[in-house]
Amino acid sequence: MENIETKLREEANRLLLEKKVDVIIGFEKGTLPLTATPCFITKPEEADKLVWNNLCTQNLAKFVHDLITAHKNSQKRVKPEDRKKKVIGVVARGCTTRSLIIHLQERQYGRDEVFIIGVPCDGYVDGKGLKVKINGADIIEGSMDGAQIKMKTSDGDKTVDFKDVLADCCKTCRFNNPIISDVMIGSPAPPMNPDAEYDDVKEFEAKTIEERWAYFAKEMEKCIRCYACRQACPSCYCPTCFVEQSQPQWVGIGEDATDTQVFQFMRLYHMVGRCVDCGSCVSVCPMGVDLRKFLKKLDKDCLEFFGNRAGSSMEDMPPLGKFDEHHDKQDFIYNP
Amino acid sequence: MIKDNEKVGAVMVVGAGIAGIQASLDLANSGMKVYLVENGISIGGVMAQLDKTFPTNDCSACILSPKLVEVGRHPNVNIMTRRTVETVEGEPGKFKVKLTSAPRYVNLDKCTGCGDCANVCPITVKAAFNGNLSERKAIYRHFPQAIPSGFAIDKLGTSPCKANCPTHISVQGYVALIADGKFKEALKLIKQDNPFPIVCGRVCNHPCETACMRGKVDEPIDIMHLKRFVADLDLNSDTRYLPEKKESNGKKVAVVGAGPSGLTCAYYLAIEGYEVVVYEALPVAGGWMAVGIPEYRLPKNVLNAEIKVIQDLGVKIYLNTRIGRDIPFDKLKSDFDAVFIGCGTMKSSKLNIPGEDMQGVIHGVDYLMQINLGKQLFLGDRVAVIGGGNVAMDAVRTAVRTGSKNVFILYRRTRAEMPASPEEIEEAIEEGIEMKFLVAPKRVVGKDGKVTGIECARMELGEPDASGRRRPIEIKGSEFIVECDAIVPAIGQEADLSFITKESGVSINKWNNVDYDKVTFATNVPGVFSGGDVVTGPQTVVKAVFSGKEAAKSIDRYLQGVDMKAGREKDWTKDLADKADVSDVPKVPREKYPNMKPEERRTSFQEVGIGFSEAQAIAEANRCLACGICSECYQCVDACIAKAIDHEMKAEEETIEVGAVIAAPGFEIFDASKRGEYGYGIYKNVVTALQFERILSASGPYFGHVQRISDGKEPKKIAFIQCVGSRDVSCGNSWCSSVCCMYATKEAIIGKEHAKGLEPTIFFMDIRAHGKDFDRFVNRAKDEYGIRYIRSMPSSIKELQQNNNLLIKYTNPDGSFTEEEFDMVVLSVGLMPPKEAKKLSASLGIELEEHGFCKTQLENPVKTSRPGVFVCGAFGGPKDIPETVMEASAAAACAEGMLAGKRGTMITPVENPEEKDMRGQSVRTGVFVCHCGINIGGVVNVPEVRDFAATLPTVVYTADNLFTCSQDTAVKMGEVIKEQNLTRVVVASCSPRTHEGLFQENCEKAGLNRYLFEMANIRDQDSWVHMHEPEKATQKAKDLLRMAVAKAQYLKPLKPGQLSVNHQALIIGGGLAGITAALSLADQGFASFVIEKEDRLGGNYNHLYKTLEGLDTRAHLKGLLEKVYNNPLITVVTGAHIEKIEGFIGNYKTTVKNKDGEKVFEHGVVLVAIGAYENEPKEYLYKQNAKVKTQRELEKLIYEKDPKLAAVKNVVMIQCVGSRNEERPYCSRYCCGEAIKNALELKAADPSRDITILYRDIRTFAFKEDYYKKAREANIKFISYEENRKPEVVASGDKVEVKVHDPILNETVNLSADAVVLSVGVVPNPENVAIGNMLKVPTNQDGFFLEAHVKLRPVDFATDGVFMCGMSHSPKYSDETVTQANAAVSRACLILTQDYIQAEGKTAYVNKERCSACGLCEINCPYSAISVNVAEGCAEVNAVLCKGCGVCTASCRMNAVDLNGFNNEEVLAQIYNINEG
Amino acid sequence: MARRKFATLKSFLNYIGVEGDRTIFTWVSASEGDRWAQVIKGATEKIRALGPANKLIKKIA
Amino acid sequence: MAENVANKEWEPKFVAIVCNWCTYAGADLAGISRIQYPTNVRIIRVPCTGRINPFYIVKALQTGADGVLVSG
Repeated sequence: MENIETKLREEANRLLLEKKVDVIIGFEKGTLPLTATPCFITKPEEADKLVWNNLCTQNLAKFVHDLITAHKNSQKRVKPEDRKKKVIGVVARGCTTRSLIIHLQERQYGRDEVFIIGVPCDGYVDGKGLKVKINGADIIEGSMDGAQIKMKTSDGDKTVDFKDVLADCCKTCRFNNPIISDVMIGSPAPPMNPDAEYDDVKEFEAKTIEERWAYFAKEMEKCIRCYACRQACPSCYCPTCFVEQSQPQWVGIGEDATDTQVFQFMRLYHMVGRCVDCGSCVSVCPMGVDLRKFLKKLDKDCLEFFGNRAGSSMEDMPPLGKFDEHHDKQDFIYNP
Repeated sequence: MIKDNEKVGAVMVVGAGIAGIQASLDLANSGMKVYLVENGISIGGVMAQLDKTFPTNDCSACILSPKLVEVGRHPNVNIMTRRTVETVEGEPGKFKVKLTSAPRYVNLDKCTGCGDCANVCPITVKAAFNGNLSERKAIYRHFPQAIPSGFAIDKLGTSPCKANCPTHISVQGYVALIADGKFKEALKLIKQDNPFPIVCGRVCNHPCETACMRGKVDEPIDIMHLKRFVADLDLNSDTRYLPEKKESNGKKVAVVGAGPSGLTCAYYLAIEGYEVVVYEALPVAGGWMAVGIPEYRLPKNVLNAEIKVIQDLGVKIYLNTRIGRDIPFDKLKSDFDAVFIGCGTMKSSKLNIPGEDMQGVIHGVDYLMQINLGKQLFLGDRVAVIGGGNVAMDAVRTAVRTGSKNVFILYRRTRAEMPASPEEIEEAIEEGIEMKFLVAPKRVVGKDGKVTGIECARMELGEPDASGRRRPIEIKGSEFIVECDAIVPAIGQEADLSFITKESGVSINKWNNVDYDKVTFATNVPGVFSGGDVVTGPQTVVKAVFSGKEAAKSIDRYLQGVDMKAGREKDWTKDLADKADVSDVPKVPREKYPNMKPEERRTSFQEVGIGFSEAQAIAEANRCLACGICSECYQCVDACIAKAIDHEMKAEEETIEVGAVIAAPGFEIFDASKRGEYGYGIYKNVVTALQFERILSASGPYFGHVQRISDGKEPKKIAFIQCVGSRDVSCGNSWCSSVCCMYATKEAIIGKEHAKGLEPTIFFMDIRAHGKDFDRFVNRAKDEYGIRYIRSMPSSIKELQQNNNLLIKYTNPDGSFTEEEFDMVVLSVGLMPPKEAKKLSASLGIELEEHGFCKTQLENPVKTSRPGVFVCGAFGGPKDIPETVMEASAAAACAEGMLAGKRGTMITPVENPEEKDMRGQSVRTGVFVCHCGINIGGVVNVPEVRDFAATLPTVVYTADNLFTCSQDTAVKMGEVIKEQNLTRVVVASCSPRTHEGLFQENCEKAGLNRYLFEMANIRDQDSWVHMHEPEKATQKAKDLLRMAVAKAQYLKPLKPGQLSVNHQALIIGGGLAGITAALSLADQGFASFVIEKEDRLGGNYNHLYKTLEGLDTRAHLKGLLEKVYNNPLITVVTGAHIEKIEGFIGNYKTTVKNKDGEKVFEHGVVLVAIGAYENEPKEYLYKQNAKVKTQRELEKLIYEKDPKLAAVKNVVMIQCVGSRNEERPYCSRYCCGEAIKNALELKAADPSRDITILYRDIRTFAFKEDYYKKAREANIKFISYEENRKPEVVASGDKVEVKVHDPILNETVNLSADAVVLSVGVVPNPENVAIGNMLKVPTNQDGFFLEAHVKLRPVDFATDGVFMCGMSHSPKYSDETVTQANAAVSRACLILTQDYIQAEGKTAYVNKERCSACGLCEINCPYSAISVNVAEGCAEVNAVLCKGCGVCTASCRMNAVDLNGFNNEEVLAQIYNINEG
Repeated sequence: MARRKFATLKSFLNYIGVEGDRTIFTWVSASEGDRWAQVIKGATEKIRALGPANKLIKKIA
Repeated sequence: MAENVANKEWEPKFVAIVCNWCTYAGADLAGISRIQYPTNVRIIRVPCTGRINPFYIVKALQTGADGVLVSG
């Protein structure tokens, strides 16, 4: 890991020096122990701030989109011929590149506007899971030591196996290496356990419909509609989210439980063919809503119905942008 | 020559199938007035009967319906149904067309198409629209979506029974109603014309039966007794039928005589609201019916019951009141407003022989009267009755019943001449009465003043007299005496007119009858009318009834001050429905009418006839042949609340001026019964392909369920037999029908989709899949559907008796026979010239070609032999829908080209008032709820729905209407909109698909934006489908209305965008297609730029010398090029390359580069005519051996008369080189014809040449088949090969050798050849993709351009403003290219003729703030109407291209795109309002 | 495209507990009046069998 | 009114969102042919099934429809 970080810093430094990119989005060490936070580096000398480890949680594609959108908005007042292009470098693991591919498919920016610094990934630490493992103690200091996490906590020294606090999405990750990149740092990471990716979904599908509804209702009851999930999600980039639209108002803004259900349902549904299972929404949810249970179902259906995995190939079209008469499943159509 | 300014800007299109419809739309949409003339009752032609269309299997109705609706609503198209063209006079540019129309009997302006009429119609006939596999009524429309949507009545003329009945009752009508079990209705119908059914059901002389057509088959219908049956039912029912009486009008009429004429007159006058008083001298009412007709024929009680109905209507009858004696005639005249004299002939005529005053002579009239008035009278044992009429019969039979033993008739002629009704005579003979014929009384013999006998003379028959009967002549010296006790002379009656005073002025003629007008029954004195026997001399009851009825009409008119005669004379002998061939009608014996036994009758006055039972009556009524089709029972008139039915409509003639005529009468299908060996019409399970098409159709006779005719079971094995009536000289049809191979394949596929277990087999000679994507379709049929194709023509079919299966015998390739059993056989019947082709060609003044189709010009297949008259569709030769549509557009273009200067001169522009300003207005909704007669109101509680509407938010006005679509309601709606200041209008009625436009126009006319209108469909989707659940239907109507009102709140006034149009065209490609298009555009007055890549124009056409049909193409091309270069409207750029195309419909900018530099052209449309290339073969030693050539190379040698050719003796041609293979799985269409053309030419030059053509299927479609036949006759050999067993070409010395497997010999043959000629086929232009990308138009999987719709929009692209023609579309012959080029011009003119393009109102729009420019809308839009503006970072809608489908809106997660007319707020408002509150 | 949307929507609704038979997708062509009637009969029965809807429904105050 | 409804046996009510050119026309045809079917459906006409936002279906369910039929 150290080796990758060194190479990453060298590469970032070079890219900024050679003005190949205007900014690099990566991770730096967080202010809290055992965290890493996204950072924006515009000067070569800042490259040494960059870290790459199992504490890097967020999907940086979200920031790529934000930066480019902000830039484009700022350029709107400039005459077209005087507009400047901004190239954004991004440190990207597998799921990040999938999100980037989705952005590119959805024409959010050009391929030449983003420079992808690919990095291998063996998963990240589920912060909430770690906290549970140490019985809610506050971490005062901590470090990764091989496959173990060593901590000084309010409850004394603790050691936790990394594999025990691996985020759910990482455990069954199929794409833990970048799908596309302009430069690749380090050698590919060994595979995770993708064969089990839908085990959870299958188990849920096997439940009775009333059990499923009860679970959905219970999970949605937790939601406080803080919209953190939406803010974290790289696929949630609508200029005005439907919940904030009027004429018509799609979802009530009051306390009504069904409004929350409908909000969550539709936000989730917007992820058909667009969720890369990066886990960002899950990791930021303050209430611990089990969003992944539902997102993974959409992913599974999309694969089973249309043979599509979100953002898995640059050649793909958005799955809801086409129709395949010969291969799509038709059995949902009712014949009296 | 007609000068341009004298031309007429209108075109008549004859025939309203898809060809006629397309031509009409193209013409009307580019400013021409169109008269669309159709023989039938609705438009759509054969296409409307089809289930699906190949090769896409699109539903035919779905794609046709929008066209039907468009043409049906087009303000510039006048649809004229049931019309026939009689003559076309004048010159091109100004023709006078004479038309005749057959009446429809339904007023289309009033008919709402509800179908209530058909429900009550008792006449059922085979539905030709369904291939005679189902039934329809005499009032009908072919299919529910028919245009015009109104019904029509089929009449073959007046049925003879009705015509021959003196009262002209709709006899067929009440017979049909009886057959239908509608006895009350039958009685009512009878009573419309005759108030005496009880009488006439017993004692009528029934001339109806004499005329009955059934009499030609076996025996006439027993009409009289059927009448008695319904009359008796009424007689015995608790509530007798009493006609509705009009309100009293205060006028009084006197009737003299209570006989049939007087009472009839009284009856009809009473109904009309008159006060009628009848004076009768006798002590009983009924006149002769009461006192003349004996009890056993007409019992007094039933007669009185019949008369009671008349009294119940308010008619007063004063008995024992003799006018003249008790009341002076002149007093009647002064006391009453009118007088009717119907006193009859109650005096007997005298024999005027000696001894007539002796005792024992009693005249028939007196005799019967006395008996009937109750007197006991015994005449003695021997009674002679003299005469042969009904009175004589009555007298003689009465005498029998009063106890006389020996009673006989003396008649001076024979039985054949007896005027008495045959059954009377028959019954008399049954009762033992002797008839002495050819004897005439000379003298009464008596003793003591008492009769003892009568002296008679014998007679013989001479020449016919005035009555048509042979005159009896006395035989001299033949006198003899007949002994008898009494003599009853019954030879005639006369009137007693002594009461008519001289002063009255009523004229009496020499026969002592009142003088009268034969139509009005008026006498010479105003206000005095007369009828019945008193004016005619003794006649029948029905005749008297007729006169009374007619007199009543006259009296009514007289007293209302209306002309008494107008429109009343009618020649009933004309237009009789008596011409039908009845030879095939199976015999069914007449129901035996039950009588009392003769032995019982002799002693009794009890009624002889017992009357039919109900079952008998129905059975007898069912024998009716319905020879008039419509029975004129008038049930439809009663059922029609809109009052649309008018049985009095008459044939009319009209003359219309037009500038050009387009003939599009279509085709006839071959009558399969002419190929007797296939058993069509005999074997039940043998059907034609068109019948099978209907069987497959969801709206067909079996609702799409594939089933056999014999037992309704689903078939398993089904055989299609191709070429029935095509390629068959034995039935005179040498041509190929072009479409059968494909439709059979389609029907096999669809059949299999409907019935999974189906195993179709197609027996064929060649599979002719020569159209675009056809081979792929056939391959799918074989590979995916497993449809079996057998190259063999069955020689015979036998039906197996036990299961109605069919045994087909066919030959195998090796000559052996196979017999195979099938459950069903479908005959792929060919296309024939239309039945009326000969007459039509004479009317239009055009020539037919040898097969009977329209003769067309080789240079331009839509031109006929007469300038100004064009042809399109199958009339010019059998062809498929896309070719038909192309021809229709091409014909339109040619007609328009002639009349371009008159464009827009005859159309009716629509002018609307200024729209009211809506700013600051609150929403004020008006709701109109429609009853639709009883269609809605009969199920849904309309007033309740209306009151409910008043409770809904924003609703300020509500109303309910009987017919919201009627003209008066439209006016009312307009007034209400203004008065109530409505800002929204909601109509709850029928379907917006049919009526939205109409109501929107109402709004527009009242100054309300048309998009502020909304509909709730409470008929088609409510009252009609929930007829038995009125409460729930009412609830549903409320819900639908609430939803509509909720949506209406959010509607926005829309202003469709307008876009100016550049009137020039860019034509890419200067081949035959391009230059034809340029010239055609120039004819229309439009400039064009022809961009050609090569250095010269002409393209592939440069390489052609002659067509198969013999056109000198070099001369043709030369002529075209001269015209092109001399036309100032055409700019040609050669050696040019298109750099870029910017813009869209109406406004394009194209940059073209050639050696002279770059040029920019501005234009409104683009025609893509970039052609295709000849395939360059890699196989068969081409380019390796000089003996191997292409057809094109051979053609050059032939026509350039190359001397090298002389040595070429043995020629082998190989077809399908590079076509129909894996790489190019399509047919190149023209290679078969080209090969045969060259082969024939070689053979003609040197008959000793040995020519062999190796082929897979010979595809000489339509008339090209004749050349194939000619080639075989010229001994050109044809050997077929399979794709997987291709021939081999090997060099062998100075020759080449071709090895091929001969399937007939079943061995490989070696053909030594001096020349091997390859038919190399066509490859698409490799530039198609690049050009397509510039224009944003797609290519298909083979690389040819993809049209908007393969059937109905063959030259359009889905993107508006871009068109294609020629081989860039698909491989085709040169004449087809010409047609397509003209078609493309016609389509382009729809745009070029407009100053502005009007966009759809209901288009998509983008909320820029919400858009993230993800482009999903752009990918999804089928019309390239929305795209992302990258610089702006959001999507933009091109409102002109947008068709308002809304696909973009639902694909947008951001909800940034929305759709006018169906926006999110509007749809959600509906969703939110499914439930109350 | 529409089909793909509906396929996933139906499946997803069912997954969260809204019975699949409450969302029915089909096609009826312009010439298939009878099929429409059959569809409505079938749909009514399917939905009837599920009983009144009780999930996701917003109670109106 | 409400009482009446409560007394009656429950009847499902569902929304059909249908395409103007195909299903709506087919439904009209059912009417023209007088083919009877249950009254439980309320039709909403849209130009094309492509216009149907999945949100509509969810909103219909939220509004209380017992089911939603989409037909192209």
